[in-house]
Amino acid sequence: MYCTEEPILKVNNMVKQFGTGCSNCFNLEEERLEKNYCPCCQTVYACQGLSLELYEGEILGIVGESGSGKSTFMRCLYFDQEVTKGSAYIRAYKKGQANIFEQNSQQKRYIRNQIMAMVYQNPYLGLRMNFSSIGNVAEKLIASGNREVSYMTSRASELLNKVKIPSYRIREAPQNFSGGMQQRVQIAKALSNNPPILLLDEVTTGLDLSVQANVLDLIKRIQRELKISMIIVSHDLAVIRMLADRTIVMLNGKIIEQGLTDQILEDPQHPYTQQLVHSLL
Amino acid sequence: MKAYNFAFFDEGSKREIRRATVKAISIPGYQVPFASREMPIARGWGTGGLQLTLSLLGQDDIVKVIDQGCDESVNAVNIKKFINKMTGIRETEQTATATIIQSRHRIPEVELRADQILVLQVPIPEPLREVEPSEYITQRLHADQEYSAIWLMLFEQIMKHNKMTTGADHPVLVHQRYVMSPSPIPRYDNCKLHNSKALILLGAGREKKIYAIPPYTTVQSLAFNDYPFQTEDFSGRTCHLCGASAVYFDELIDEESGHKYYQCNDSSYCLQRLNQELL
Amino acid sequence: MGYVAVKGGSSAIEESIKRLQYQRIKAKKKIDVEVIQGTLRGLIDKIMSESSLYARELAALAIKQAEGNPEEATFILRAYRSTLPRKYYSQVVDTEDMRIERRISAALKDIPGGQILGASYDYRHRLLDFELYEEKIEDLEKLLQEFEAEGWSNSEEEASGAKQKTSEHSYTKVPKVISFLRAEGLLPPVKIDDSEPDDITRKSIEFPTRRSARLQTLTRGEAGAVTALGYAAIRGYGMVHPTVGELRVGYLPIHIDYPLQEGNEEDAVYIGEIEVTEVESLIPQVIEKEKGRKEIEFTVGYGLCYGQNETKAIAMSILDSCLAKKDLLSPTAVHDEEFVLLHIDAVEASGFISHLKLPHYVTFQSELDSLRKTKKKEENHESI
Amino acid sequence: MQRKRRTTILVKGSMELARTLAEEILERYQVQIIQEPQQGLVMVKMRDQSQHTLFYIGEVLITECKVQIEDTIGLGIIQEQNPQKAYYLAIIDSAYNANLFETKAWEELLIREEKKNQELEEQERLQILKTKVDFTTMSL
Amino acid sequence: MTIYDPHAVQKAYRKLIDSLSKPGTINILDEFRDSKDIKIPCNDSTYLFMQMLLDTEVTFHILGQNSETISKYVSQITYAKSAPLHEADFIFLLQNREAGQLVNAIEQCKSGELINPHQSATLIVEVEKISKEEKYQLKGPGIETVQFMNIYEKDNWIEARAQKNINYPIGIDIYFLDPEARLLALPRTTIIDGLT
Repeated sequence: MYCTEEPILKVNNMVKQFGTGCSNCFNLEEERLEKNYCPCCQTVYACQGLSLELYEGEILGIVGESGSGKSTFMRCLYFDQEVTKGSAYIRAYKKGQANIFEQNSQQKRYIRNQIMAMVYQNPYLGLRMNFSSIGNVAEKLIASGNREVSYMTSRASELLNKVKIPSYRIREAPQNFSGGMQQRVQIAKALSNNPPILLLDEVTTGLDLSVQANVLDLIKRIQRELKISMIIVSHDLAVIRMLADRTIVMLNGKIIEQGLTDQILEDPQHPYTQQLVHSLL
Repeated sequence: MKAYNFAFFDEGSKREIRRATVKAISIPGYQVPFASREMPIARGWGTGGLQLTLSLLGQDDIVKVIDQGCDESVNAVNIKKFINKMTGIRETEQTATATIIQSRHRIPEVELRADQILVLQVPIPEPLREVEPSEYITQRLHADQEYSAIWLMLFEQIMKHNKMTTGADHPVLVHQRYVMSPSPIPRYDNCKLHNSKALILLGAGREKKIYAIPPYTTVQSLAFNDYPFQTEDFSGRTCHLCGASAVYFDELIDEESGHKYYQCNDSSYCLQRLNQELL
Repeated sequence: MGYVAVKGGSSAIEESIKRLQYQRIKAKKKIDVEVIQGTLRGLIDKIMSESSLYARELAALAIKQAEGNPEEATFILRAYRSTLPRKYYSQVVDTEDMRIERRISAALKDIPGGQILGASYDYRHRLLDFELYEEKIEDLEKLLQEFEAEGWSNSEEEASGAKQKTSEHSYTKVPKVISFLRAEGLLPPVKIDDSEPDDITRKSIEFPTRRSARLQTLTRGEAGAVTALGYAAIRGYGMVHPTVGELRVGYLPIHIDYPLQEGNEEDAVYIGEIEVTEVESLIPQVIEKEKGRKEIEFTVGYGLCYGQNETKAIAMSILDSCLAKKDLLSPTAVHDEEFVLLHIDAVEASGFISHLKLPHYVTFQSELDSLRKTKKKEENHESI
Repeated sequence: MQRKRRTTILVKGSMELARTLAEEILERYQVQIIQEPQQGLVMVKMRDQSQHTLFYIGEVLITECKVQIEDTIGLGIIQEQNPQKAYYLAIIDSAYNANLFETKAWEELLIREEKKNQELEEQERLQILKTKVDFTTMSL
Repeated sequence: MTIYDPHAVQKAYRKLIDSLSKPGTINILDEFRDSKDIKIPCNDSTYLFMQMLLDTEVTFHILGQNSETISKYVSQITYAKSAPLHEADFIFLLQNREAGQLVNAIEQCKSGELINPHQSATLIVEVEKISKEEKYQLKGPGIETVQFMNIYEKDNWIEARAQKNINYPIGIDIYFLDPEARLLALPRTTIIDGLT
C-alpha cells in the first residue's frame, strides 16, 4: 500500500523556532537545549528538523504529549505559521518539484484551498462562527472555485448530515452550537472538496465518546472511499491506534520513533513510547 | 486676488494623479493608492472623481457632470461650477457631446464612445470592506486573489433570502483577476462596464485610491452559475414623460392620488427623447 | 432645445449662497481679519494645527469666511494648501532650540530650568467675565501702559532700557527633562535616525506604518478626535499609563538650505519662527531581558503640534505610545493604527459624514428593488 | 556676515532696516525682478525627541521673491504673506551674492539690529521667568 | 532649456491614456516636434514624457550614450533623482543605446509585488519606427478583437517582456516612441503574438 511508490507529501528537515537563537543553541546537534528550550536566549525549538513522508491513501498518526511540537508541525504545514527552515513537496503541486514553503502567498492560498484541508483543535480557528453552517462548509468549496449553489448546498447538507448535524439546524450559525457540534461542522467543511491531503489536529478532543466513535468511523470511511491521505495528530494513542496505518512518536520537537502502528503498539522501542503504550493498556 | 492655476492644481499635483492613473489603466480593477489632494469641496462629495477630471481636462474638452443620473442635481451643478471657474471650458448636458463625463452613482443610458472617458466618484473603493475592516488585510487578500469571503457573503444571502440581496455597488470581477467595487451604481448599470467602448476611471478621494476599467475589458458581476446576477426589475414600467421603457427609473409618488409613477432617472436622456419627439 | 429644461439645481445653489452671505452680514457687524488675528489666538492655533499649515493671517481670514466654524475654516485652509507649490523642505528642526514661553513637568517637583507657567488658562477660574462687555480700546491701552511700567514691552525703544537688567542672565537653552533622565540611564538610549520621513500628503499612508507617518497623521488630527481617543486610552481602553514628563510651549526657528548655491551650515536662510506645543509623556513598560529577567523601563510618547494646543499634544503623546505597542494579547481600538489614524482627520471625517446629505435615491431605489423581491419570494413561499 | 545670521537679523528686525538697505541698492543698480513675490510652502522636518527619528509636522506659508542685479541672482524668503519684505530681502541677498561694496558698510547696521532683537527677546524671557514657580525652602 | 507649457503636457498625457487604454493605437505627439533647444540627444516626445512623469517623488534611469551627463541634466530640470536600473520608477532608453540594453532593462527592472503591483518600473523606449504593419498581433484588455503592430527594434524584447509579465499582476508597462513622434503603449496585460 506504500513504500514502493512516490510519497504524496514529503517533508525534509523542517525547523520551527520561536526566538532568534544564540551561539549556545546555534547547532541543534549538540544537545544544549533543555527539552526544546534554549536556557540562554529563551528560544523555543518547537520542531527540530522533522522529516517524514505521507503516502497515498494512508493515515499517518503523530502522537506526543502537549509541547512535543506536533501541532506546530501541522500549523506550519498548513502555512498558518512560517517555517524557520526546511522544505516540503506535494506530488499534486507542480509535480512535486517545488518547495511549498517557498511559494508566494497566492500559491500558498491555492495549496490550502485545493490540495489540503485542516481540522483545528479549536473550532474558532476553522469556522466563521456567525455564518450559517451550510455556508461554512460551502466556503471551502467556494475557495476552490465552485460557483454552483445547488451543488454546494447539497454537498454541504450531505456532509453535515454525515457528521450528524440535524437537517433543520444546518442554516444555523455554529456560534449557537455546542463545542462538539462545532467540531463536526469543521470536519464537514474540511472534507467538502475531497482534498488529497487532510490534516487533523486533535480532532476528536472534546467530543463525547459516542460522537467520537462516529467521527472516527466517518474519517475511516472517507479514507477508504476516497483514498484521501491524512495526517492525524493526537495525544491520545487510542485514537491513533484506531485510525493510523503508520505512527510517528514525537517528544520535545523531535521524532523519537516511527513505524507501522501495530508494530509500535506491540514492540515500542523508546522508553517514552513504552510508557505511552503501557498507559493505554 | 490670487489667480489659481488652470484646473486648480499646481502641475505637481496633476503629475501625481496622472502617474497613478496610468498604473490603474495598466492593472485593470486594481486600486492604486495616491496622495489625494485636499479639495475645496468636501471629502465624500466627489473629490476623487473631481481630482481625476481636473488632471484630465484640457482647454478643448467638453465636460458633463451628473449626480444620481441628473445634470441638474445640486451636487452636479456645484461641481460643474467649480470646474468652470477653474478652467473656463465648455459644459454640456448631452451625453454624446461630452468628452469627459463625471458621474456619481450612474452610467448614462446613451452608450459611450471610444473617444469619451467616464469618471466615476467612489465613496468606498474596497469591495471587501464589508467582510474585512482592515486595509492591511484586504490588501493581502487582493494580492492572493482570495475572494472566498465576499462570495460567501453572497452565498449567505441566498441561504437567507433565496437570492442575492445586494443593492447598488454589486461587486464585479475585472479581467479575471481583481474583485472591484463598481461604485454605488445600480446593478442595472453593471453590465455597461463589460466591454465598454469608453475608458472608465474611478476615483476615491477620501480613501485615496484610483482604479480603472480600460475599454473592452471583461467585467463580470459576481454571481453563482445557478443564481445568476439580476438587475433591478422595471418590467412593465414606462416613463411618464417620454414613454421610455427598459431604462433605470426614479420612483415618484403623486401627491394627490398617492399613486406611484415612473420617470427616467437619466434626465438628459429623457430630455433628449422629448426633444426628438418635438421635432 | 425646444423642451423645458430642468433648472432647479443652479438657481437653488445661487440662492443658497446668497442666503449664507446674508446670514454672515445681517447683524450689520463686521470683524476685521487683523482683529481676529489679534484676539482669537486659541482658534487660530487650532486651525493651523488641523490644517497643517502655519499661516496666522490666512487662518484668521478663513475664520472670518467660515463665520468662526472651525471645521469649515480648516477645510478652506487645507484646500488652499493644495494650490500652493511646495518650494522647500526645512532643515531638521530640533526642539532643543526652542525659545520657551512655558514649560512644566508633572513627573518631578522641580526641574533644572524650573517650572515656568507662562500664559496658561489652567489657574484662571472659569468664571464668565462680565467686564469684558465693557472693554474699550482705551482700557486696553491703559492696561498695556501698566504692563510696560512693569517692564513688559513690545517696542524697540523700551528694549534698550532693559539692557542693564539683562546682562546678568545671558540667554540659555532650558535643558529637557528627558535628556537628563536619559543621561541617568532611566530611559533607554536612542540613536539619531536620519532616514527620510514618510509624507502622507505626498504618498498615501501604508500599513503597517512607519513612525513618521503616524506622527504626521496625529499632529494634523482633529483636536477633539485626538483628545477623545487619548482619553479612551487612559480611561480603560488602552494599555498605557502616562505621566507628563515635560510640556513646553515656545518658538522654533525655521531654516532652509540656500537653494541657489551649495554652502555650509552658516549659509542657511532663516525664514521665521513657529510656535509649537511639545509633550513628552513617560510610560512605564516591562521589558524582557535575557534569561527571563524582566525590567521596567520608561518609554516616551511624543506629542508635537502647531500653536498652543496642550490637550491635543498630550493626547497625541498617549496615542503615539499606544500605536507603538505591538503584540498585545487583546489589543483595543486605540492600539489599532488603522482605527486611530484613519479616523481622526478633520476634513476626511466631516466630509464623509456630511456626504450623507447628498441624494442617494439611485442606490436607495436599488435597495428597494432587492427588498421587494425578497418580500415577494417570501410571500410566494408562504402561499405554497 | 554670513547668510544665516544676516537673514535672522533681517527677518526678525524692522521693515525700516530692510527698506534702507534695499533702497541703497535700488538707487545705484539696475534690479531686475525674476520672480515676483509669490506664495509657497516650506515643509517642516522635525526631530522627534522620543526616538530621534524625523517626521513632518506640516507646512509653513512663505512669500518668495527672486531678483537679479547684473548677473547675480538673489533670493528673499520670509514667513507669512509679506511681499514687500520678501522683495527687499531678495535685493539684499543679491547684493551680498554680487559682493557689492555697499554691503561692507551694512555690517555695523546689522549688528546693531541684532542687538536690538536680542534685547527684545531677552526682555520677554525675563517676563516669562516671572511665572516660574519658586520651590526654595525658607530656612529659619 | 525648454519647459513645456502645462497645456502641451496635458495633451500628451491624454494621448498616452488613449494609447495605453487601447493597446496598439498609435498616437502622434505632433505638437511637440519643433523645439530646437533640447540639450539632450533624445526625441522631443521623450523629453516631453520626462516632464509629464518626473518630479521629486519618483526616480529614473537613463540608458544611452552619455547617460550620466544626461541624467544630471534631467535631474536639474525635473528634480527627480536618478537611481540604479533595478530601483528606478521610470527607465528611459534612448535611441543611441547599445544593443541588448532593452532586454537587459526589462530583465533587471523592478516589477512590483503581488501586494503592490503598481510599484513596478515603466519603460519609455525610443525605437526606430512604430507602425501598424501586421508583424505582431495584440490581445488583451483595451482590444476588441485583435490589433496589429510592428516595432522596429534590434533587441528581441518580446520574449523578455512576456517572461517579465508572466506572474500578472506583477509586471511592467512599456511606452514606445519613435522619431516621428509616434506613441504606442503596451500595458502588462497585452499579449503579443508574432505573426509569420
